[in-house]
Amino acid sequence: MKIAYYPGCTLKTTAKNFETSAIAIARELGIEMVELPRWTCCGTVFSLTADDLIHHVAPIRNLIRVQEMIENGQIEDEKRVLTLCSMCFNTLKRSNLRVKENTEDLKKINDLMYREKDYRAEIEVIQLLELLKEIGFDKLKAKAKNPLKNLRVAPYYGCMILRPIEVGIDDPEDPTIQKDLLEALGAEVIDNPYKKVCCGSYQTVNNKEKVAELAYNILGHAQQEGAEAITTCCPLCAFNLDTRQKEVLKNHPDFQQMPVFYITQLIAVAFGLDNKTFGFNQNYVDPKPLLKKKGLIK
Amino acid sequence: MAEIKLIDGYPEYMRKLIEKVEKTRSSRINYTPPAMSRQEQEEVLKVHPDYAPGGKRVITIGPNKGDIGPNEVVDLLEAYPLIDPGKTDLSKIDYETDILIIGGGLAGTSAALWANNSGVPSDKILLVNKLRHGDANSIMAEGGTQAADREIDSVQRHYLDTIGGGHFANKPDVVRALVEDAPFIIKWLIEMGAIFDREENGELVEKWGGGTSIKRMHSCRDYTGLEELRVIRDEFRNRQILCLEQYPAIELLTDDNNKVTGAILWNLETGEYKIVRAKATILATGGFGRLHIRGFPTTNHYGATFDGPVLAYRVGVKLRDIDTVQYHPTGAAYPIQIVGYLLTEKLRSSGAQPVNVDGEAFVFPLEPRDVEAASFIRECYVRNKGITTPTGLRGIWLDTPLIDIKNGKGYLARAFPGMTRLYKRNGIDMSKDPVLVFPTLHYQNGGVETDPWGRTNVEGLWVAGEVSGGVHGKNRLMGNSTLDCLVFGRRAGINAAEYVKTHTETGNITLEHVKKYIDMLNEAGIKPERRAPILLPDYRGRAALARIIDIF
Amino acid sequence: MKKLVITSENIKFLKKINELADQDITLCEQCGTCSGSCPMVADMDITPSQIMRMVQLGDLDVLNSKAIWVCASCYSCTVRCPRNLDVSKVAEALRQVYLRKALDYVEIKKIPKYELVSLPQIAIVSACRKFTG
Amino acid sequence: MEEKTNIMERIAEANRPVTTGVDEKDIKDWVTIYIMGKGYRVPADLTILTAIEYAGYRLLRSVGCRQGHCGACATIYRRAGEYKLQADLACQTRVEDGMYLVQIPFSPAEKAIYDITKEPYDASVFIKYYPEVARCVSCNTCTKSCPQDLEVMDYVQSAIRGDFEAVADDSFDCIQCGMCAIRCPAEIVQYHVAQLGRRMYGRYGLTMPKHLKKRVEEIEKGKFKEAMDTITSKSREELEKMYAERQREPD
Repeated sequence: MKIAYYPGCTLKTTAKNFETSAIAIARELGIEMVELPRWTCCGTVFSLTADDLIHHVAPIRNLIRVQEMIENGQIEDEKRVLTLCSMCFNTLKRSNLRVKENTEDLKKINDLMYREKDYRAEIEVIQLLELLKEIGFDKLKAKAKNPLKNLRVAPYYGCMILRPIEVGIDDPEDPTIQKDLLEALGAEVIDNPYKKVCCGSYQTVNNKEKVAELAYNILGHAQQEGAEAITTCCPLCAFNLDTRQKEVLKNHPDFQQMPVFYITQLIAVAFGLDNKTFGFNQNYVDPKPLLKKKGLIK
Repeated sequence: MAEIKLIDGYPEYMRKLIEKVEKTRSSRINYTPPAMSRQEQEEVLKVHPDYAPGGKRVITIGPNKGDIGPNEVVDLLEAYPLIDPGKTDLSKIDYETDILIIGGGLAGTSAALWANNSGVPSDKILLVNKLRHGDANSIMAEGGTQAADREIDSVQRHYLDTIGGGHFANKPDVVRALVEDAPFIIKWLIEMGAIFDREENGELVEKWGGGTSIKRMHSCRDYTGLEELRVIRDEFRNRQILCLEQYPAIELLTDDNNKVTGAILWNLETGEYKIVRAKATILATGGFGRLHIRGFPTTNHYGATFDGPVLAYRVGVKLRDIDTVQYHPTGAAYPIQIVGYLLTEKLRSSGAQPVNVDGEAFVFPLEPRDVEAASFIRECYVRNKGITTPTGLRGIWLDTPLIDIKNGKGYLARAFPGMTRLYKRNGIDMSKDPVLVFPTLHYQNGGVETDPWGRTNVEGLWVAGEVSGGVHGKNRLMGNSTLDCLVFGRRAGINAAEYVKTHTETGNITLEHVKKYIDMLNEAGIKPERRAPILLPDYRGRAALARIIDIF
Repeated sequence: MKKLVITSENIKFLKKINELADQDITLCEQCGTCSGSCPMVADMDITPSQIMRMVQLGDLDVLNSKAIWVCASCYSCTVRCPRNLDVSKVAEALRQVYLRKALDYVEIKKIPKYELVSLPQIAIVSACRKFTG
Repeated sequence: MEEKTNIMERIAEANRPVTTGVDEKDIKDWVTIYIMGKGYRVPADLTILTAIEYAGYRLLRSVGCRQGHCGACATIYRRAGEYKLQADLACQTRVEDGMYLVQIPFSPAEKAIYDITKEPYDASVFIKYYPEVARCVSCNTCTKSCPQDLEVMDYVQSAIRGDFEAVADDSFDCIQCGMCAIRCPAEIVQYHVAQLGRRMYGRYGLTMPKHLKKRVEEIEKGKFKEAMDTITSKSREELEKMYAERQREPD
């Protein structure tokens, strides 16, 4: 099945490994992710003020691209667009909801973009985990030639796929979607009380010490519970939890570094896919030693 | 607001004429008229504006006394200065620099970069521009830059093509420098980040140019000069070399030994003059299209007014080959608002054919420019086979739809985005319809005589680019102008840098040469009615001009 | 504690924030759930519930608080407010009041280049959205 | 002889409106335009640039190549009865009746300083030098205001994600007139961003052509020295003969 796919900027650079692994596992599951032509940055954060429409132009413009893909018959899933990045997902979905609920806003945005066809507010924005759940974790289990046996993983959800409630893909207080998925793949899933506590997000730009502290809490608690690795589906969470371990180590010299996976990387490992699809060279903390130790990769 | 009814950009009667072109097109796809023999060329050149009588006269004063030049050029050589040397205060020096470069096109900009590469610090180089940095004919060069870099090509072949195209009047040592440096220049531009057209395999696209015997034209779509200039100007700005804009030079300065020691600049907006003292001065002021020699329209920049040679002549430099003017065969002739616009030779080298009113291909499309231009004039005004526009201009068709037929659909739009855009604005799709062309004043073949390092016969003064003479002889080939600028800009920059290292003393600044020149003008009985340099042409409406009161 | 006299200016300010945030901030009963849920509260000069209180009173001093900039829009407060108020929208409204004066809270041009190249676009774009006017 | 002089006079006469300014008696159709608010009656088939000159202005700025290559004459205008603000080049746009216009003589913008030879070919280079690209809201105002009809917003977006080839390709025809930067609500200087992208792509994204490199080395080693010594010492007659006999490469 062909589905429209919105990558987002970071998936083309520092989180390329997220994209590569996602495309590979999707293909394995019979899904072809067709990238939107001429997509633009979604803005990464949903604009929260009532009168500010200009910042919804970017999300809506991208949804118009999806609409065009459907009209041109480029995709088979005729109502949805797939996202990987949590922030893109949140921003696109919330803007979409806003114009679906408010036709006045939709009209204004359409007017402003007079060179585009009008957006009809018929598209739905989904996140990869939702799609995987829809396919069925049992199907994923069946594909897992290389089950993640003995791997103790703590899923990290962050904020943007859980909150606010109207966009969340799971229970905002006790999400389990990653746990269910990882268990299906044979991993030993560790519950981390910090799984839905913010990583500090964009504060990493102007307040990296604070972000490192938050990362220390999240990672430290996971370790206390016995986790050997973390999973995420947000490139900003990944950056804050993975790359910022450098700063964590500086402030806490006895901190044990731990790998942070995109969930898709671990799925690709479980599926026994080609090494090239993992993209581990882009991970800050090298996950290969752990996976080798567990006999999951050569 | 009555307007003529246009069908896809053309009036009805021209539409009818286009049908004739369409009718013969299929028979012309595989037919090219043969190139002319020497005799045929000489015959047709009689209607070339350079050779048709009445356009030139003898220069009566200065180093080239006795030579002939176009009337418009001689007018400016025999003109009085803008300043009164007796009343100009030279006591306060506004800018003290090692190297002063006048003109910021390809030549001036590359001179600055190479002077800097050669060790002159960026705050000891001053580039001054009449308008903005980059306002130059360079930026308008469409077709390409020649360089003999292909395995089967050679520098001596490039040399022969250039000398032949220049009617064997070229100065051999400078042509040698031109062709020998050419591949290096292309390589340098690529290293600076210029994007030349590439083949699928990454090798350079090499195209035909008129008068060349082999494909050696390197292009950047039809924005070659723009791309080259953008890149080196960006590099110039990264080096933070000093730069003044809207500051034309209105006179050079000399010391007691007639060595050039700087220039007087004029703030185009406030009218205030500034004094620059320099150890070396590089003149890179470009050409003279805006003199509209013989009443021709021009492809040239607004500022192409022959300022450089006017100033240099007063300090005693020798000019050469000033009698010939290059008319580009294919200037736009319709519609009126784009008359004179350059339609690059690359159109013809990509397959577009010149066609007369009967739909006949009447000339080999890639004759040297003067021959090609003369044959268009003959077709329009001797054989009366031109097409007359609603405003009374005559032209011949350039059958551009052939380009897509020969190279594949969409090629024209991709390879010539600038021109496609221009015609589209005027309702014409040049991939479907031919366009009307007529020769347009394009290039100053001659200029200030120089050696291979840009040195003139006056100490302290270098020249580079269109302002110079000798390298192109009596007629420049396509792709040799941007090359000229880059080669001799570089050489002048390097040489001037070497000079200032050994000549550390700064000379005094005087206007003695101007005083002497005024005396010469007086002696020759020339009345003080003309003043030069003119700096800019004047296109103000006559109705408005007639009622102007000059108060401020 | 300073004495506050409610003026028309204070009322205007409350009204403005109510409009920008699309909330009726007067509904806040100061239960403190938001402050308890906030992962950034330790770094704030005033707590989220204090922000709400100040806005209720139309106290313009809230604009000078560090707290509104420390908020990372994680929506922890949003999902827990018993009054269904969205404190993250209030914080954004306050930030916008500042940024719309063409002021920047973070000057991105002053971030060292080695920092800029180390950050993912997602961080820079969101910081631009949240911190530049 | 006389006939040939005559031809030149006929050509000069036919070109007079474009070489020495328009004369009223040449004009049939007129329109009224408003230059900075002042109304002028001008010939209908002039460009904005020539119409401004016709009206009596001697241009010292906002004029350059006059043929759409240099970007000096950026002009903004509104047509009668329209609310949309248009941006175009004065030299490339015909006047229309009721047009309100002003030229933009200069675009204030800071260009980043970098050394292209030392810059790693990394996607982050755009954010390194022009972090404000991250402020793009995809409003498309830049694209709408581009007189070259470039997809400006697309290349800014490509810059955010570090796609050098797309930046270079989409921005290639940029004449740096500055209209995008003047109108951008995110205050990005698009044309400088594009220049950085093109130079990076030209230097690192494309390969150095092998034959070019080889030829430069050959010249440096003096491979052509002898041939050049010979040909430069030839007499005019010899050269003429060689020229007449030279082989043209087959098409």
